[in-house]
Amino acid sequence: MTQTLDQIFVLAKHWLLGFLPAAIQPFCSALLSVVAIILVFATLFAITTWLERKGLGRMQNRLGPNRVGPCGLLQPLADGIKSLTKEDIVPAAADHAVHFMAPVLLVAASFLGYAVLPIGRNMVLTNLNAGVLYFFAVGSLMELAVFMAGWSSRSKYSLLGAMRAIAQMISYEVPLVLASIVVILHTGSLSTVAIVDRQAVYTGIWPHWFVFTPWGLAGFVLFMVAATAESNRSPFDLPEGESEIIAGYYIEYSGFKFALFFLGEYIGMFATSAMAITLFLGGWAAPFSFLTWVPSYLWFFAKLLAIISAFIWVRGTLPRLRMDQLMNLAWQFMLPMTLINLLAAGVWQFMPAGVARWPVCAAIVAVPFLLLARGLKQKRKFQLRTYRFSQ
Amino acid sequence: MLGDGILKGLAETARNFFGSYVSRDRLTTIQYPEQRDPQIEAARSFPFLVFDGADWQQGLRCVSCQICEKECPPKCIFIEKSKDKKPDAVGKPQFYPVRFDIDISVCMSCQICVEVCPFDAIKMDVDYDLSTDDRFGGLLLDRQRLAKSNEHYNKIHPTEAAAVDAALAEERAKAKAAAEAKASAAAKAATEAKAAAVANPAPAPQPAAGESQ
Amino acid sequence: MTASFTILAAITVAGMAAAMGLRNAVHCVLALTVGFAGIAALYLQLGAQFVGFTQVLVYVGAVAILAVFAIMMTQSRPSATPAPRAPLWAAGGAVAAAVFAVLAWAIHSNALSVQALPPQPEAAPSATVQQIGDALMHRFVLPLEIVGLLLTAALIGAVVIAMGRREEMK
Amino acid sequence: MNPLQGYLLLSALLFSIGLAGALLRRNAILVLIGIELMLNAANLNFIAFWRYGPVPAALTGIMFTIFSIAVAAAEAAVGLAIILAAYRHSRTTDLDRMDSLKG
Repeated sequence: MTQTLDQIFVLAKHWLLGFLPAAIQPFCSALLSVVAIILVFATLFAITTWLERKGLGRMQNRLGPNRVGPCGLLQPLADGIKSLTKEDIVPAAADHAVHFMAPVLLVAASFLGYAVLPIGRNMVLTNLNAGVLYFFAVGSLMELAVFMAGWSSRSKYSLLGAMRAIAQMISYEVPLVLASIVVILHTGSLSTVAIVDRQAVYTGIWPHWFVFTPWGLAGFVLFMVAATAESNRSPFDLPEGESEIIAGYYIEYSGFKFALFFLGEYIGMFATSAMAITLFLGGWAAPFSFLTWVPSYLWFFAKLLAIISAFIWVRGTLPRLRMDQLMNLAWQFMLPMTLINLLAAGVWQFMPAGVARWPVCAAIVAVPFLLLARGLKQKRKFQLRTYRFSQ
Repeated sequence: MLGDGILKGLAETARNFFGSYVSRDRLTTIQYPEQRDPQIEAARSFPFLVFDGADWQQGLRCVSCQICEKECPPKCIFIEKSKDKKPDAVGKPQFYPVRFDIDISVCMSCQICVEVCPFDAIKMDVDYDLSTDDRFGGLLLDRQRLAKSNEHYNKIHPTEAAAVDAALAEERAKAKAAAEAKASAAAKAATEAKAAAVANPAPAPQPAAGESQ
Repeated sequence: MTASFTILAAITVAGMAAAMGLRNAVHCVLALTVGFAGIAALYLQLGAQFVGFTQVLVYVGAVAILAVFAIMMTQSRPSATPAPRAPLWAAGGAVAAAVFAVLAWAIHSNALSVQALPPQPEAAPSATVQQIGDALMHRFVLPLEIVGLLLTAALIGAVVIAMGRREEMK
Repeated sequence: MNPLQGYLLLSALLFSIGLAGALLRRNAILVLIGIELMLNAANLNFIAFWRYGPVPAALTGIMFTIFSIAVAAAEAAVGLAIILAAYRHSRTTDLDRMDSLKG
């Protein structure tokens, strides 16, 4: 029974495909999965916008949307109708073709990453041998889309926003990849399915999630910080800093194209969150061995919602960073810490399994962290700022 | 330690998040169209024209002196002076505005028109539900839409209106006294004239416009 | 010569030709990414998954973006780059065409096709990440180290060159 | 024509396009891009030979491509840095106008 419930979508797909001629079955199978993924995550996007507005409102002692539908639940629908019916304005000086392609490419690139994310047991679109690499490769397409949007609008603000966004995404891609490499080092595989399978085993009732190891915990935190920056979320939302460059690279977009940017950004955020789940939080695996009867996809979405809530929580808490702070964090803190974490993972790999490697690896991560934190804090002295380019 | 500030901040927002569900008085939101905050007396939005009495056309205090039109910094007031004259509150014949338009899409609520008006004819309103789907017609207020009674003025700015009314009443009393003195003088002269000539007393001219307050 | 190869080859050539032929430098780079993506797809078709994804990551994600950055920093206004003079066109085009002709002739000539290739392997040979990693760590460990050194040197060198001297900037 | 020849021809075509670009374009950045293109054409050859060659298990073609990509990335970074430095000096990226040796 639990088996059937767990595999219900897989079985349903096979049952549906049984009606089709064998020649087009592989194609239809892929199509069905793609449509399902797009629908599910687009719905999740709608729910998240509502959740975010409600959550941020409560954190600021407001109510949040409460007019459309019960508890404002139909607000995403209203927003969608509004953005669909709005006039689509393209600046006269814009590069029309590129201006049109940018949001399309962004959404396409953000959806591409889902091809390798295991949503449940046996529920992955393709089990690529180089899955994690594929994920980061398509992630880099988003930078291109951002640049296209910023450049083609022919607006100073959008160009500034795009430059900021690209500089930030490139800078944080390095710690993002380096933070995930520890997992690859441990599993010896780039395949997401293999990575989750390694974590879906239990000692007693406790799972073997990588986040429960010293290097895994540090890697998870570093990955999440880099993912926040990568998806341009607060406090790293300089590219769209409303107070100085209004909306950044998509300032010249309106109507449905603007909605597409919004969608692409959220879908990208879900993808990186799902990647964090896959790498560190055991993917679809249940947190305790006695809870394995709950269908695997439910665990995946529960974890995803938890991470999204954490994103919203952080957004409601932290103020936006300054550009130099952002870059300093990336190169002075994130990069050294990920490298040290890599060292810790290597030591873990070569030390004999036992209790001894826990304190050793924890010390390898924690001591440099404390030293680095002290060093960075001491270095911070206030002085007159000098500008290199504006004088 | 690096990051403890972040944790403190997260704790604070979490406290607010859950607190907003527990204690109602944290939430300051007002369900706007249904609920409203009590009006602040000093609030002001856009100018309106005060009229006395019941009939707005009769009672407009404005004499179309056009000072406000000249003083208005964004030039949002348009006044057309009448050709004929009409007696005002104290019975003095005055011009009146045939057209008095304020474009509140241009008006910047500076209140200079109110400051310069010598007749206390233009005052600031508190109405803020002004949104309209007709951008030009709906925001270009004409005489009729601008005219609001003195009672309304008393309601929205009680203290200020009382002072204005007192001043006006004093002025009118003075004017009336002067008029009466003049009338009695005229009557006296008339009686003297009558005594001198035929016996039929002519009534002194009375103010035509209705006096309120 | 399958249909997918023809389509991918057409996309790649079109992208690359546009990258070399368009007036606007930014359009050139955008067309270039199409070409790079096409090459990556060809790698995938050949069964080299790892290389294909690396191609996207490095060329589309880094080199193209870098080129775009360089264009933005060197072009104060988005003007079309001047077209080369006509005689130069002819000469350069002739050289390129001659190179292509020679290469095509070499490929078509008996020298290559007679030397019998092994019977066409139907399925692509496997090149899993595990195998590549093993090869990198055993047979190719020296080149790997050298590339690591080179990348470090390039990183530092690029920063030093692009930064310029501090006094010069002021 | 066997598949290998198709790939070789394609790569020859790409190489020629890159060569034409490197020879004809006057923008230094685009010249650099032309050179990148030629490198890519060569990489395609390596992969094609690995796929259809006699010993695919040796992975030599793949290894060569990986190293080539790494070197090309370094080359692009340094090349663009040099172009930036040259631009700072002569205020142009037009190679025809970058002809003065005087500092």
